[in-house]
Amino acid sequence: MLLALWTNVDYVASVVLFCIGLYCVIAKNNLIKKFIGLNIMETSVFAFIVAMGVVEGGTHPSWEPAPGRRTPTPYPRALS
Amino acid sequence: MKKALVIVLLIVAAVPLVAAVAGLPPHGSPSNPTYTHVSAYYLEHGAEEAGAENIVTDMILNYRGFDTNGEVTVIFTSLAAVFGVLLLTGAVARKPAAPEIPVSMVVRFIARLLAPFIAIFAVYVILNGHISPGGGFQGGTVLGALYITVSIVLGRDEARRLLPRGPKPWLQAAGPLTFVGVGLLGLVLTGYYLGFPTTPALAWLRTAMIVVIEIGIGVGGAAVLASVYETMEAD
Amino acid sequence: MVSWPQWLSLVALVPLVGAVTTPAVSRGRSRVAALWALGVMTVTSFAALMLILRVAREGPFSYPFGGWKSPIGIEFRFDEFSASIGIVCLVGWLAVLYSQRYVEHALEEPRIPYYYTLLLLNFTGMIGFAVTGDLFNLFVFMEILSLSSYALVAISGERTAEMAGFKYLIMGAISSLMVLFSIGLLYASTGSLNMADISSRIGDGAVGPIPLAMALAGLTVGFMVKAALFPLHIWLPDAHAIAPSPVSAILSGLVVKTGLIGILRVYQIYYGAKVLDLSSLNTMLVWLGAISIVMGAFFAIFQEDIKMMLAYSTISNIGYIVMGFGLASPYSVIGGSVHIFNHALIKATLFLAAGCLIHKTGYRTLYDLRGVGKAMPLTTAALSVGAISIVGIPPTAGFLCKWYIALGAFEAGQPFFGVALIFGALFIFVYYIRMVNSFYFRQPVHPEFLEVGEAPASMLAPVLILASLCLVMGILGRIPLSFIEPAAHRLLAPLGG
Amino acid sequence: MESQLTTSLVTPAMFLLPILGAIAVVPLTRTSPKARALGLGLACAVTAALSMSFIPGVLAGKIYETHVLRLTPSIWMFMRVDAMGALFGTTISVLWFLALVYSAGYMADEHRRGRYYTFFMLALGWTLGVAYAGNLLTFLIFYELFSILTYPLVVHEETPEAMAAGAKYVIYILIGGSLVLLAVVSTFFLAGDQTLTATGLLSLEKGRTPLLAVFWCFIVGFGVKAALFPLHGWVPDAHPAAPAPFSAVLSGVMVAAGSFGIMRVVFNVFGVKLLRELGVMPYLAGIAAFTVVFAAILAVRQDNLKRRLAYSTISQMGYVTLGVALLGPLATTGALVHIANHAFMKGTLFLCAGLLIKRACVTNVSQMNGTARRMPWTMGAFAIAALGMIGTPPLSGFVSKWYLGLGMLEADQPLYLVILLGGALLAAVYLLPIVYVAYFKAPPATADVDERSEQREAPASMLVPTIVAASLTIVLGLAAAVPGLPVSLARLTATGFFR
Repeated sequence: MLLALWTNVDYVASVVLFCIGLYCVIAKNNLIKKFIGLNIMETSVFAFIVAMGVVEGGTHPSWEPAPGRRTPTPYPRALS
Repeated sequence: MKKALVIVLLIVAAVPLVAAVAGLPPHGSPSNPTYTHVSAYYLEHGAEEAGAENIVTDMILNYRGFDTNGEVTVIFTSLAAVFGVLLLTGAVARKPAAPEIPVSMVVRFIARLLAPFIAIFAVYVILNGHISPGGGFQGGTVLGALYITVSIVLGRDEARRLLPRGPKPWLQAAGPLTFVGVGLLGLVLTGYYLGFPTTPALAWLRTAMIVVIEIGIGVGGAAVLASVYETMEAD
Repeated sequence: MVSWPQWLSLVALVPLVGAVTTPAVSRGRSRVAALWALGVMTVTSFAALMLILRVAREGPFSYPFGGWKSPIGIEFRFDEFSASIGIVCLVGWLAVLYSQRYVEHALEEPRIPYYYTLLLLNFTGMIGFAVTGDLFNLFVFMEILSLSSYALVAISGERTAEMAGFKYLIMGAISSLMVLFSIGLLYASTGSLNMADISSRIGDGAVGPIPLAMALAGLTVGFMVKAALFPLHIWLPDAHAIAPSPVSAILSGLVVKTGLIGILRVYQIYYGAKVLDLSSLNTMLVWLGAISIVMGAFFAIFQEDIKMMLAYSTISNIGYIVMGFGLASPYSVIGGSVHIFNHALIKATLFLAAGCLIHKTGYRTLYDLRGVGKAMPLTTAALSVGAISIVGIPPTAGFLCKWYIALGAFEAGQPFFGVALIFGALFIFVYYIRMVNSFYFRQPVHPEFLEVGEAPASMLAPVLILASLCLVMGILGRIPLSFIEPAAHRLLAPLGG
Repeated sequence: MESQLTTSLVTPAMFLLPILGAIAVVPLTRTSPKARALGLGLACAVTAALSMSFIPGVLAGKIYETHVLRLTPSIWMFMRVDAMGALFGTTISVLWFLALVYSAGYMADEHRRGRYYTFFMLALGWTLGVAYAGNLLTFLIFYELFSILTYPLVVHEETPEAMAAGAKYVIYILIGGSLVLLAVVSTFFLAGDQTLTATGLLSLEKGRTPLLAVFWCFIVGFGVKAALFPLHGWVPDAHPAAPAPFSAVLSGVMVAAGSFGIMRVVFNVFGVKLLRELGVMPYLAGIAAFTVVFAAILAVRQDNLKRRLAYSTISQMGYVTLGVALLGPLATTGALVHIANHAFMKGTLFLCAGLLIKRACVTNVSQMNGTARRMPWTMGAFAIAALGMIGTPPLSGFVSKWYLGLGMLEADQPLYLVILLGGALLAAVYLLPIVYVAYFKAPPATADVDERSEQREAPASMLVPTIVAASLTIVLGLAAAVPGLPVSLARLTATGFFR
């Protein structure tokens, strides 16, 4: 189990980020902080998907397109 | 009390997630299904059948082009959302603008000096997307940033001239529209929406279609970014 | 004509193109935007009709984008559950027609073209979500749908609307990310994004069960938020009550159903794969469904605001459907699937009719609306038909779901849930009888609106069409039922049912 | 006698006609009340004539059936006219016709007449649907429809009391309706079919427990409508609140629809044989017997006339259920006949009560002193119906009680005979004093009564239906043996069930 965790430490990092983001969204009352939390969560998921693309010894980028190419524009509405 | 509950909730969420990622195939191993199944096909055939030398671009615009078509629409949706919710009402629009903070001469000069170079770089990024990292999204962001810079440094009216009112709504929709246009061209040529001709004789057309999409995404992205900035600045 | 393959791509593309061009075409003229949107919806409805005719004739079929075969590229797959786009088009068309007069009153002029843009994007999202066969594509359409829904809730620009939209946004964004994370888990485990392909690949047994179970949990919870199942329903009442009425009709009638279609898709992946025993998930869904029925109905009783009441009743009805899915017997799945369709009709009737009342009188609480039955007899009659139908008085549309899901509960050997379902409906009736009482049998508190008269024809016609469909679909219920039946049996076939 | 099946297209017409009539006259409401009254009366009369037209065929052993509509593969609507249905349906349509004619006078100065007439006719359509339903689902559909869509009639007065009564009515009826739905679903699940047959649908294969559960669901569900103790709570409130002609049909046939439902369940769903094996009927009989006595005792204490009559209805419907529960041919005959006879007797009483309210402003028994002097015809009709209710020979009430009594002896349950007689005695206690004070007490000589004492008998439009209903009480008693009248149909039914 621990060994598996260590091999997949990149994924684990994204899970940790995901939880930090979730904490911000749930626990903070400030709307801006909530948004930052959402962004952290979003980034963590992108990191997770990008991490899947890493291959040892690989040179050329060949991963799935992460939706990270979206501009962060979905969410500026409520920032105002 | 609330904090304790939240922490319990987080632990409840985190433990199975960690267990799940630990159970995934090992990170970075070349025998992962992520490489052996579909990606292998892309890597093998991408360069010759898809029309762009950069396989990422192949994937985004050709193999899974419809996803990108959707993503572009998501961007447009966010624009429409901003406009729909924040759009100036008559009363607010007539409100006198806040006094402008004077910008120093040096900054103005440098902004004017750099603007054409930024624009050229943006065009380069957009057009080069099919052979090297880059493409419409990135180039469009650079263009949008240029607009924001101009708007901040040289004033709103100066910036408005870059994005004239007439074609503005068409430019904002440029991403989805060029996508659909190229997709329909593909439909005519190959019988499938977003189909790219596969014969070697038509390879130039394939590349041209990809470049057109990149330009559309770039222009559309820039216009969206600029308009959103404009609206939010006014709010 | 019917089997022309391009209908399947066009059905999502037409509203998409229509949406992005609406601001450019209308140039701020709201009348033009309305007509444009109506035209777009007409074309889309025609495409949807062709697809439904084809699936009825030939069974499921798919469309590969760019000509790439299924795991390589993206495919649209149209099965019987996808036929829910028919109701999206129907209710959507009527809501657009209805909007024309409603929004000119309720929204400021410059917003109106963007209102139609968002509406069409919303339909694009729902249609794409229902027809896609690719998991990531599903997510993309879900994003289009969610973003436009948040914006439509907040579109009036008022403070309360923005807060409701914000709450919706937070919940929706978390759920979207959960879904995306789960899609990532599935992709990491199988290397594929095509649903059918994932299903067959996880069936091979090469993947450990924990990531699969986690992906299942993430997808289910994510879609449960979208579907507003208890206890994840907290965003719904505000959002649905505060949005403009045609938007409420769409959100309540259609958008929440997207979450349910999502749950069906999850079932299609996992039932087919037979890697996990889903009975504990099903038990949970059945219980949550039962609690939703009771909670939704219970809270609805105490609402004074008519739209708030309708919003809570949506939660109850989602409970029915989820319970139907969770019972996992042929009858109950058929009943649940058909109620997706029927509830959309009924709830759209109710919200649009309530919108007429609000539009004409300016009041929205039951107290203020007392005696309105005399002033607007057709609208209130439509509301009453909707109420009778949603309570499930035979032979209206709402009855079929009660009958089939209760029968399914017996079939699944859990008669208790059949009892809960039937008695949950009683609660629902309590608040509809309050509504009917205040419309017809109480003295008006605002006598001045007795002269207001009916809403304009373009608003009244959709309400009446939908109300008569509530009655007709009860009598013609066999059409959607026999249509859904093969799909339900195919879904449950791996269970050995 | 072998029953033969005949397809008939007239069957759906019988329930469609009033419904279409009700819808068609809606536009006439504002323009021409006369045309409306005429149209509705015609629709109702034709319906009654159609109902009667089935009786000769039914007596000859025919069963008319029509497949109306297949809603879904497992839900279909199916109409069927057998002797039991024909008996109930004819009773309904005749009483409704009388009440409709009466309404023309009674409702003349009331508000929202359009709504009243529309729902009144709709209710006729639904109730006939119940009588002629050929399967459980059709039965359920019409049962729920007439339960819900009579709500506007119950609360017609829109007074706070009417609203409260309406709320009570709806809650009771809906809980009952839900139980019936549950039971119908379970029956369909257990039997795989839902057509009502002479021998019953269910069998013991599925085990006792589910059958018992289904049975009690049905009984409780229909018992609410049939006002079985302790489910009778809505009856005493709903009747005084409703307009008198509607009270008459509510008490006369709509409460009886619950008893009719119980009969359908007992004979057509479970079947006599199965119920004997299950051994539940003695419990039902006990409840029914208790209802008879209990409601009659309560009736004695009521001062409000319509409320007293409502309690009387509860008590009389107890007889019907008791007759069914004894599971014997004679008792069943008695129960069926009593449904028809009670309808006309109770109809007469409520119509009279309405006349008293309209013409003499009398709502309570204590105000009735000397009313017979001002309204001799009304009180005459009242007296006849009251005597019938008590079971005085040769009035119709006697016939049904005679059969019930014979049935009790046949079932070897003399204890119930005591209850039967006790109920009749109590009926005398709560009805005869009214007749007595009306005839033999002097009218109060207070000032405010004087101006109204000018008002004598009601106009003919109200008086004639009342008198016709009262004379039917006599006819059904004197001519009980004539074929085509309730007794013949009921005997035919009973022999069918107890072959």
